[in-house]
Amino acid sequence: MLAYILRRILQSVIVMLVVALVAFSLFRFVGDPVSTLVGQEVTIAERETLRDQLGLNDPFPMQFASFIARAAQADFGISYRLQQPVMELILARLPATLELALVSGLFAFFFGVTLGVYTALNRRGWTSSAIMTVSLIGVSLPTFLIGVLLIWVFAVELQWLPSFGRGEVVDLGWWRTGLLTPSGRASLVLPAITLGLYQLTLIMRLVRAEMLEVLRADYIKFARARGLSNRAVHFSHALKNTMVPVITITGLQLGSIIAFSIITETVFQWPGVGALFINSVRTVDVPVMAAYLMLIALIFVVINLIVDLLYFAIDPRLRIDRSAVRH
Amino acid sequence: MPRPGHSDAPSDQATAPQPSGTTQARPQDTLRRAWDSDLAYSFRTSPVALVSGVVALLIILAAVLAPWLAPQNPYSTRDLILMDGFTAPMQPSLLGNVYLLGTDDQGRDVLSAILYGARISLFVGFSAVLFAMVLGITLGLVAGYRGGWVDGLLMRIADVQLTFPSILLALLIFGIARGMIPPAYRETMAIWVLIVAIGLSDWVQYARVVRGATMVEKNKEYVQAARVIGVHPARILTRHILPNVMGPVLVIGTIGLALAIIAEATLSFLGVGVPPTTPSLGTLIRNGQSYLFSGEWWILAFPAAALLALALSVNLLGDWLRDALNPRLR
Amino acid sequence: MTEPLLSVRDLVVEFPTRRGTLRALDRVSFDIEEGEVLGMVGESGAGKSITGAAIIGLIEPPGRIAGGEIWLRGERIDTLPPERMRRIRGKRIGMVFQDPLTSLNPLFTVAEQIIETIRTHLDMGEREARERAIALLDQVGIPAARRRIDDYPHHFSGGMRQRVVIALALAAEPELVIADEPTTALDVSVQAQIIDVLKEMCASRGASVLLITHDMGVIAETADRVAVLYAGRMAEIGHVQGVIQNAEHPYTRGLMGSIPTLTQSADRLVQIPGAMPRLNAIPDGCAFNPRCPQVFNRCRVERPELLDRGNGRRVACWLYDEAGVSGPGETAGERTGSQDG
Amino acid sequence: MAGFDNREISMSVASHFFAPTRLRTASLMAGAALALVLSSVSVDAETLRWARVGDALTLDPHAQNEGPTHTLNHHIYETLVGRAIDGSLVPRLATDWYIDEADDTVWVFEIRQGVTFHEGQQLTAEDVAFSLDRARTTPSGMAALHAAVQEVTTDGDYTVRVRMAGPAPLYVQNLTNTFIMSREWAEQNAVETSQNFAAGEENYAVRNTNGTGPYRMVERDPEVRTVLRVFEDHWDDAPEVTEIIYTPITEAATRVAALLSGEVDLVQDVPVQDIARLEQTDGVRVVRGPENRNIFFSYDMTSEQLASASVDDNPFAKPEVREAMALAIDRDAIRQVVMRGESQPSAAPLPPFVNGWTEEMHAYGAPDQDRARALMAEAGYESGFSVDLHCPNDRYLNDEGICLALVGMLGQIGMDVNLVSQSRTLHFPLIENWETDFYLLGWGVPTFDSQYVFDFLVHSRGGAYGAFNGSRYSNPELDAKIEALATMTDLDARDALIAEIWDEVMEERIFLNVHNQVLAYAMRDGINLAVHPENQPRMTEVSFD
Repeated sequence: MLAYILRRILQSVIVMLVVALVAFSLFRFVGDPVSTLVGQEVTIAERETLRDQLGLNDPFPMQFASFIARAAQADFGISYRLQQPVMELILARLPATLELALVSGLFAFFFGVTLGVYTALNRRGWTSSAIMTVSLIGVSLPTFLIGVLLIWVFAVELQWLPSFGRGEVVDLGWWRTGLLTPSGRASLVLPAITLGLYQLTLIMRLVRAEMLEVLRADYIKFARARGLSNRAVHFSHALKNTMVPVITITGLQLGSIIAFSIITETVFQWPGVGALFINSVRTVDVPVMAAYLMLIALIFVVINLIVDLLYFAIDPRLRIDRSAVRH
Repeated sequence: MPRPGHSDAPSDQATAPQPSGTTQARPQDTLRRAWDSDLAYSFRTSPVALVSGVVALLIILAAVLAPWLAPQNPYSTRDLILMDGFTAPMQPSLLGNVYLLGTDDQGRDVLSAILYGARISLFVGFSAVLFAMVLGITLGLVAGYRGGWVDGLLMRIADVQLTFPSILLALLIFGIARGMIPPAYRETMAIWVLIVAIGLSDWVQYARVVRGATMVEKNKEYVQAARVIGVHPARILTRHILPNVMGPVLVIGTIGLALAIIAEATLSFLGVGVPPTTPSLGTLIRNGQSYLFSGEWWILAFPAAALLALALSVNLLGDWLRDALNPRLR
Repeated sequence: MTEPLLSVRDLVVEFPTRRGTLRALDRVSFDIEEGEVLGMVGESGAGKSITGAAIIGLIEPPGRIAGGEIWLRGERIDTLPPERMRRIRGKRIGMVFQDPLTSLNPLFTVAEQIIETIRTHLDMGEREARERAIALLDQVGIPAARRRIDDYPHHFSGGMRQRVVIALALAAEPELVIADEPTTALDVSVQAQIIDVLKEMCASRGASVLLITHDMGVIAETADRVAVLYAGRMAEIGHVQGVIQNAEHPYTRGLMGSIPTLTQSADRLVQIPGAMPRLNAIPDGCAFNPRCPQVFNRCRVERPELLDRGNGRRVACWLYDEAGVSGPGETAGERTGSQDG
Repeated sequence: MAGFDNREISMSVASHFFAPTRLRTASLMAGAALALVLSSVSVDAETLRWARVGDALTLDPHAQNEGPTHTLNHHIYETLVGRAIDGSLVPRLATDWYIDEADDTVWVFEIRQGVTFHEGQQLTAEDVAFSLDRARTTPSGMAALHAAVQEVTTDGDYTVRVRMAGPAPLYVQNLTNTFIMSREWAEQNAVETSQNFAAGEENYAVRNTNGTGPYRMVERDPEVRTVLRVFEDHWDDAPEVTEIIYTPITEAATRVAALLSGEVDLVQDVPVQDIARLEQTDGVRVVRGPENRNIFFSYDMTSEQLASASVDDNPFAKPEVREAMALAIDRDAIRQVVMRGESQPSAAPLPPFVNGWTEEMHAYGAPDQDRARALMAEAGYESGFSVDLHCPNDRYLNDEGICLALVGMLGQIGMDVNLVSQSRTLHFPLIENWETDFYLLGWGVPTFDSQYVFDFLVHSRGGAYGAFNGSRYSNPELDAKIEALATMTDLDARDALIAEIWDEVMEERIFLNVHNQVLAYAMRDGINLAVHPENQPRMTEVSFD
């Protein structure tokens, strides 16, 4: 087990390095930072000195090495656009994104599992068919459209919920939370639903499929043959076995939820890293872009590890079925 | 989605007799056999599959035949009459022209725009899926068949791939492409960049499924035998193993198509989609949503409806297919 | 004669499929006496397992019991409401499945699974149930049961797992145990042991056994009587020795090819050409007629009913119809006659 | 965008001569008017929630020369002179300003007395001198505006003397966005210079402020939320708005939704298509006004060949083609459909309130496609030709829409235009580096004088001139006239020369002007705020019914 974890950690490091390379190559490909930094009247000579200062004239490997070195210390320099330390910007916005991702993740997980189990247990019922069909609408409309429509209905027409931002926030140390104030919680509803809908559908179908599979298994038949009550069979035996792959995949989803928050945050002006990223893309604020990529990769890698450990926890066979990571 | 009535026939239980494939149709009437086949049967008997099949087919046909069906060519800027902009459906415009679904801000006939837009969306969708499929299947086969370090490497790459959710990857590829492609070509390249971006972010699923199946198949006697008599691996893979994984691959592909179409829409919302002069469904929706509050509902409603109909029907088909083939995949 | 523990009468099980309804069991009748071991043999698809499933009331939909009756100690159980039937399962009828590797839930410890079963049926506290569980495991021959009870199934070998399964099946002292191919999935070396365990456990508790297998060897060593199924129909039933010594149904004779005993000479190892018909393509008359070496016209038109051949032997074959070539009327008579045999 | 505005203003320094007296009277009058407005305000606590598309890049008063940044800073910091709605200069921290009678290269500023900074320091000439020096030394984004400054000295506590390289009568016009900070505070917090990227660290002034302005910064979360509260000790009358909550909302739909749902009180960047709907919504009102900015197309009318054209000569070099394009464009259609009536179509590439603007140049004829096609034929393009059009999609109101519209109109006369629309960050370099044949540009005239346009857009590129002359137009005589403007003292003659130059420019059709951009602010009923010509509204001018 230890060996396994070590191997995974090693892999994670490799993954991070690859991502770092991609992130770093952004600096080379996406425009010339200097021209975005300084105005027209700055002379060629001045530009050159700036280049040197920014180390843009060093050979690629050297630059990459120093990039890694600084990245390791969470130092991504100063945002071209906002002129603040990138890491500070990201940390300031991370809580918003994490809260959004977490809430919508839980939303998706809770309803996903419930509906999934329901549709699996009475899969011939017309309600199940209805649920399955309706749920597809969630994945058949682009997220941003769903978001805009939700705003239109619930913020503009009904005026029940806020249309943008986080509402009142409370600072717990460096963590700025919106969960403690009513307006903060209200502001969370629409974005969370928008972001969670897709994952909900995904989880629900996954749970349903897994459950149907499990219900066909011998040990379920045997459990019935032992005269166990349906409750015991369904919710103790079947569900537990269902959850093994489900948790793996849901965990991995969390990573993509955070990435997909880019869209949701744009639509709802949610002050998170996603919005920060897309603004940076628009204004070619490379340091922020690079840092964001690294962050996403890190989060994903960490989640991946946790999920694997979780897998150890629930599955006594300690059989890590990588192919269970169908994504 | 409602499961075809028979889909839980004893075929699922080892103990029960096997009803499937019992028709001893003579070779000549393959058509009849196809009609009788379980797949066709479950399609015939599943209303959802039928409806969505028809809808999808109609949209695809309409898209393909757009040049002949559309009242106007929304790409030819010569045909655009700006003064007809924002004309409501079935209302005479300032110049007295009437448009079935109205016009958008450029005086573009919404119906035509949708037809041509669906064309682009489908083109992007299919190409992206095809790209992902070919890439995924090839790598999957190789990984599964060769095994060893090749497998290890490819699967690590797959892991890294998963680190980058499709949207992010696409944005990245765009960022890089924008840096490398000279401005003049950006617009023309955009669609291909889009295809590569979406395709790249999708190949892993295929690879995983195919790899798994390959690993199982390659140890089956017939493959071993083929090996022994020195049949070329490529031939073994394509002739013997590939057919066995086509089912799952098809399902992923169908659902992947829907995903690709949505992804295209999302990306154009983020401003990295196809150029505004050749709008896809996504571009139309992105454009339309800015008129949500200004009263020109049709500019958003109709393209959105079209996208929903297309994606939903394709999704439902995929679902049905998944159940009909009942493959072991999510 | 005393009332049998289990009595199956004209049991019909059907699976509706899109190409018409399949009869998996067609008017199968048999009894199991107190403490008796009834072997049930037949090729796969002959309907053995479905018989077991039908008795314990676990036929997978859309399959259903389309006719006949099942009586347990004078109580009709095939029509019981699901909840009542559930209480009979495990409590009065235990079941052992073919594959021990898949019969146990991998995510629960052996203790959890046994105790849960015990407490479902017997009014016992956790600790009491646990003690009982340990005792059971001990009896089925799990070494160091007290220590190993908290292990997960995957910690046990196949044979050991099957012992656990047996313990589970007997956890609530059922009167009848249905063992569906209990050894086929196991390594040959342990098969005998498992059968012995099963036999002892049941014998010591006076529980009857319906031993479903395609292995005549196992039947020969274990069963008191044997029933031969062919294409969902009863071909022959009788005391094991009798049937083995001189099988009367041509199909049974063929089956005998599968028991290696010294008493047999090579010529008795009959090979039956052809395969059992698909359930949707059962020929008219005797289901076996296409393969039967001694087939004659009547076999092709009229279905033979079980004919009572004395001392409990009954055979469904026209060869033994004294009436010889007879008209429909007589066969009808035969039918009625044969039933209350 | 920062670099851009830099360039807009940087040239006006070496400029022509206004009689100081005239300046003073103008300012005094405007000052009086302003005082009148302010005296009529009530003083009950009012919070104003103000949303616009983007946030200030920094709060450092000199780091960036960029509209939104200045707009916010104007509430926290103050400049020596301010610009009134009508474009005239008004006193702010300077009560008076004039060119020294003795030495016409020296500007004298009388500093307002009794002004305190938010942290309590008293404003003195020292602070002003320090601020001007800080603003004119790189890496300050404002440096270009003060390039001609040689030395800033103080004369007593309340007089500042600025020595220029030569006579610079327009210098004061460059001060409307140069903020005054406290020297003491700056030194305490080591921000004697403005933000320096290369240094790789943030400076204190980016997120911390200490100005003399009417509002104090109480909370700042960049791109999320900035809260300003009224500064009680401000020298001027207290504004009605006592608290400002400033929230950037990028998505147009969301921004409008926020106003409709009553979550914000004032939306500064209203999507034109929503103006009508907003006006009909009760509880919401929309105010409009012309912006000091014109939207026009221009093209490479000089090179032998075009990079993107399908023909191997340069069609834009042919007067017939330029005239044909002028006949093809339907400004009224663009106004009516693309701009929803929210624009002032014009043939002249400068706003009406800029000196040199005339009715004649403003006037434009009806489109005439037949004539246009005929001209194309005359020029030898019966079968038309294809060319790329570069367009920003995030800079001006409906910029992409305008380009699409033109593409359509030119399509009618056989020009097959391939539209390349992209972010401003990618668009403007194309013009600066002469990498585009055909482009859209918006131009503001912060000095309110035509010369500014000529310097940047007409004068052949070289030295300080023609930075945005993407047409490559080069006419030595015209260049000479333009340079002459700087030194002319006789205003009538100067205006005559301006008119002369304009005649030439219009004759040559260097620009294909579309319209003068109109700004619209949407706000809750009961709020009164006029549109600011430079789109820099002051919440101090907000009044409530």
